[in-house]
Amino acid sequence: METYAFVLLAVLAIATALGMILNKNTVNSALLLVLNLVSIAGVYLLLQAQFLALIQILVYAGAIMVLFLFVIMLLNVDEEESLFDKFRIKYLVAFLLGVVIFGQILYSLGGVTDMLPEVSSEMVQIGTVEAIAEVFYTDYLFAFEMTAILLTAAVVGALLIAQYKVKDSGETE
Amino acid sequence: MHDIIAFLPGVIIAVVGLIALLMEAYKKSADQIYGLTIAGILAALGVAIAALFGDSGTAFTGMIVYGGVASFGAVVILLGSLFSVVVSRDYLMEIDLHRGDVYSMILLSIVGMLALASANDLISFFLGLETMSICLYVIAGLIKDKKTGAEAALKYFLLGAFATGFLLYGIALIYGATGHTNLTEIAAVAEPTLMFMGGSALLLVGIFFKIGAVPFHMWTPDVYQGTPTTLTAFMATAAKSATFVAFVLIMSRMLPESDTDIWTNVIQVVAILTMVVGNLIALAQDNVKRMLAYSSIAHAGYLLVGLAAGTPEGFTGVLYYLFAYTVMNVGAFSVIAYYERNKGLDFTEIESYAGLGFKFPLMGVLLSIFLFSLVGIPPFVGFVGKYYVFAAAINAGLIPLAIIGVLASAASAYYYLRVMVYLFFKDSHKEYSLKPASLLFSSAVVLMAALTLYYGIEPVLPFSGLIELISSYYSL
Amino acid sequence: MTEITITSYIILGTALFMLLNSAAVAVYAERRIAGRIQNRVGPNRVGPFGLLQPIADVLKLILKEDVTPHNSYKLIHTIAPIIPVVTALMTVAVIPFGEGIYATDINAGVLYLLAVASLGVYGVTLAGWASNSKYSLLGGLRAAAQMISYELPLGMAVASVVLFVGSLSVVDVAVAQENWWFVFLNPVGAIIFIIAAFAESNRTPFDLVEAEQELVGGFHTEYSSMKFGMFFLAEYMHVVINSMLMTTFFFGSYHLPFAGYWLPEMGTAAKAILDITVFTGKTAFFVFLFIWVRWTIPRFKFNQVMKLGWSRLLPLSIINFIVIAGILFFFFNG
Amino acid sequence: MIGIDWYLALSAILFTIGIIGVLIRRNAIVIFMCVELMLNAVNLSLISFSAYHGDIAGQILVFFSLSVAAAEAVVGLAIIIAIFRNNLSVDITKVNLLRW
Repeated sequence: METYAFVLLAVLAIATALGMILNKNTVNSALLLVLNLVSIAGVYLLLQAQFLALIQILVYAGAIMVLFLFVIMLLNVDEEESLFDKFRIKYLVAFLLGVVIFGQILYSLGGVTDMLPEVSSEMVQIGTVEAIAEVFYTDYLFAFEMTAILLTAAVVGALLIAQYKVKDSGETE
Repeated sequence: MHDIIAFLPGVIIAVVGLIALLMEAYKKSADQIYGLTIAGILAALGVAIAALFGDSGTAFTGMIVYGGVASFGAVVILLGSLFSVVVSRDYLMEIDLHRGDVYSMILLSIVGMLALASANDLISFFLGLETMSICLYVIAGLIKDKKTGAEAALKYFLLGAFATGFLLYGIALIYGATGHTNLTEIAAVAEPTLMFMGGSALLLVGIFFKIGAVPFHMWTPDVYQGTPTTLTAFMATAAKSATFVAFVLIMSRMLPESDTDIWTNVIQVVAILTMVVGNLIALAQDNVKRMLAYSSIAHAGYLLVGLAAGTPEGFTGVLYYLFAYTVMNVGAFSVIAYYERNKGLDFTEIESYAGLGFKFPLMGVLLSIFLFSLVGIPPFVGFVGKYYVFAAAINAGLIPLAIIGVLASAASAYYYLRVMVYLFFKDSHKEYSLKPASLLFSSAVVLMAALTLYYGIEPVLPFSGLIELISSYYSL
Repeated sequence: MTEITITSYIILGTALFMLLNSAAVAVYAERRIAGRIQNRVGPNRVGPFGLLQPIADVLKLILKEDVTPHNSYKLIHTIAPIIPVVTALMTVAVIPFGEGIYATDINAGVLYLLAVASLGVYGVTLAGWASNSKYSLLGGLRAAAQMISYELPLGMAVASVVLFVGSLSVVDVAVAQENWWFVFLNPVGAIIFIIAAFAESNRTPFDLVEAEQELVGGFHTEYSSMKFGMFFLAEYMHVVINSMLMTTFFFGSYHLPFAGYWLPEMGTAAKAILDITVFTGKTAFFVFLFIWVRWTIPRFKFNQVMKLGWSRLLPLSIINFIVIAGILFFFFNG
Repeated sequence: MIGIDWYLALSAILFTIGIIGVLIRRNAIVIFMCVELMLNAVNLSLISFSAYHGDIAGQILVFFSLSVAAAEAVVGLAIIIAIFRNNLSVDITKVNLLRW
């Protein structure tokens, strides 16, 4: 059962990821990414990380990707013409580089394949909200506070860059 | 020691940053916020200097370290920030960016830097780095009305986010190989397995990107050019110092003995590339700001030489060099900003510097001091820094590396001195009248020049102590 | 996570069936109540009291021509109406309708509700974009901005409830209200939640998304036939769902007021019937509230909506959260 | 039960797809989405490792990486809007200064 679920989700994730980078239409890419994120959230569930699976949907699919869609719609980005017409060498290089990096990662991951090939049973306990909250406000308090600064800075920064002066509104829409 | 006191400089800066935000929201004048910013940084600097002489240890359940290297890093970062902010006022006023939210952005990024420079855990390292980077993306895009600003921000952002991906994957692999994120715990269990090495490699890629080392330096010149000049100084000194201090912490605390060699080899290669490429391209630059950008790449190379040594002596040299680099580089950028303020943003071509040295001699002389120091000519702090770094490399047996470094820095004399030639020995084709610099600005620059001079001769003075102080962190 | 049994499936099936029907009932109720409020009769021809009017509406919608605009993005145009219906249906899975009467009890059920609710915005946004019409696009953009903005105060209000419960399970939230409904303990949170829920379901006074005077039909300008029907259905399903959520989080779920103090022990069947009746009654009241507000309060301007969300509700909800957390920590400590 | 290596392989594949996407696409928004995909792939690895070690630190790191992704998205999209105002295009090849 779990194997089938994993295969299904993995295939879906890879297909949507490929679809995302190959699709000409930006909105379609964004939607495929949403599907990809949701299927990865499904994989999280298989790994017993329920809290993160929900957060993944809540934050990524529900907020970040909506923001992306919002910007794409706001800017009304045109479809990219000629995805594969020009720069064939660039694609080749990109592909080779990707394959090389992939190979390296797999190679370095090779170290674990023959070790303990199962999800640890402790996982069932540690994936829950309670378990995460417990360490969140004790062991990782510093990181938590830094996140607060980070998010504040991001909001202020975004406003600083994206806002434009109202007084010379003649030239902007 | 209470956890909050251990991170007191960061806490002060964070609180001041948030107060600055609130003041901006309630329409307080930018000058008030500017004053508050300087006061906050001064307070934090005082605390950090006091902590230099205090004990060291870990806080927040091992997430950060305090005292020792971390405190010294904090001092350097805060010093760089302090000078950059002090000299920023006139320049930012000129380009209509003398605003409260800009200063609070700077303050929040300093918090990130302080966290980064005291990280004892890959999680706090990652968060500190990202807090800093995200603020810097914004700072790079501050001049958004001009194409250069927005494009610099876009380039910095896309490449930075890309690098973040690698960095995070590196952290993930290290975590996978060891099961820990705490630096010392990793060091206790780490074995040079494939996965650990792969993770280290990706982590290094991320760090090299953030310090602008050569295969990953493409963003540096454009970003430095597109950013408001005084804030470029901030990015080039404070941000780079923070990343280097974190690098030192990771190298000295996370790596098991057996792995240091492999890292050292990689860093050597990158150091050579960085020094050579940075200096060579700087030779060809006609834009002073861009030239300084490439020179800062080259300086990252010198710093990497000290890290390549991988010894306590090398780390000491790196920390000292960071201090030296901060003082002289902010100084140089400040004077450029002063010229730019008079003549508009595009006034950075070297041609236009002709004869400027005599128009306002103080600034001309000060710029010369900073440039001499950047070359590494004896009575200035730049020389002392380079001396410690290269000496550490030689003692660690990396003689070819040290030779390349010395040669590269000799080559750098050409482009630094070229600016001075224009300043003093060329006739200006136009009549320039320079606005006098404000008292605050001049005194800050004079102070930096004094520091450059003082620490240049300090090692021969009977009461010299800075280098002993730094090296004492490693003798414990 | 509790075990999923046959009972869960039966409850889930029944709940879904009831939800679909309740949307039809809500449509009928809306038209009748609107009639009363506007001093007219409302639909009363089809069947007794016009009760069969929803069926007639659905028939009419099915029989209409399904128009897809020429330059629209066909696939997304077709998928978009399904999304809000699906998200509305998914919500039911974790809502308890009575003591022990729930489809499943996820230990992060509250997060599940928020996560599913956050996906609902895609339907409206995509519909607006895929229609390739400026009215639709504006409607979709407004929807995206509005729903993201009001998710924050909504989430904070829910978080302030979770503080009392100490668990993210919706069942625990319901159980915890046996004596005191949270509206009595956390009135500010309740008000914020209600306002945010109105905004989330795009109902007046926050129906900028489909403001007729400015945007024709808003995001569904270019929709017709059953695709429009789906949006129509989804809107009322969201009204019902949001009423259920208000009931669950703030108005005692299936408990009568202060039931723990005076309600005698009862048999399982009697308790179940009572619980479901109470729950349905409260939900019906909030559906009525939705309709009542729609026909009495005028629409905000868009900048007012944004201002209300970001500079009034959000700070208020955060302050509310902090105050409650402080009180609980210092006076009740645990 | 599936071995942990399958999860890691999936993560590596997604990461690589993300890298290729960053390198071949020209639309800044899509490049940024590819970066998000990379971050996601890393998160998947972290959770797998967390499961493998039976240790919670990996999941905590994922939480922080989600926050960072959110912050990056906000700032990044603001920058993209700023560049759009200047250039009326999000095609990075039309961004003159960009020499990759």
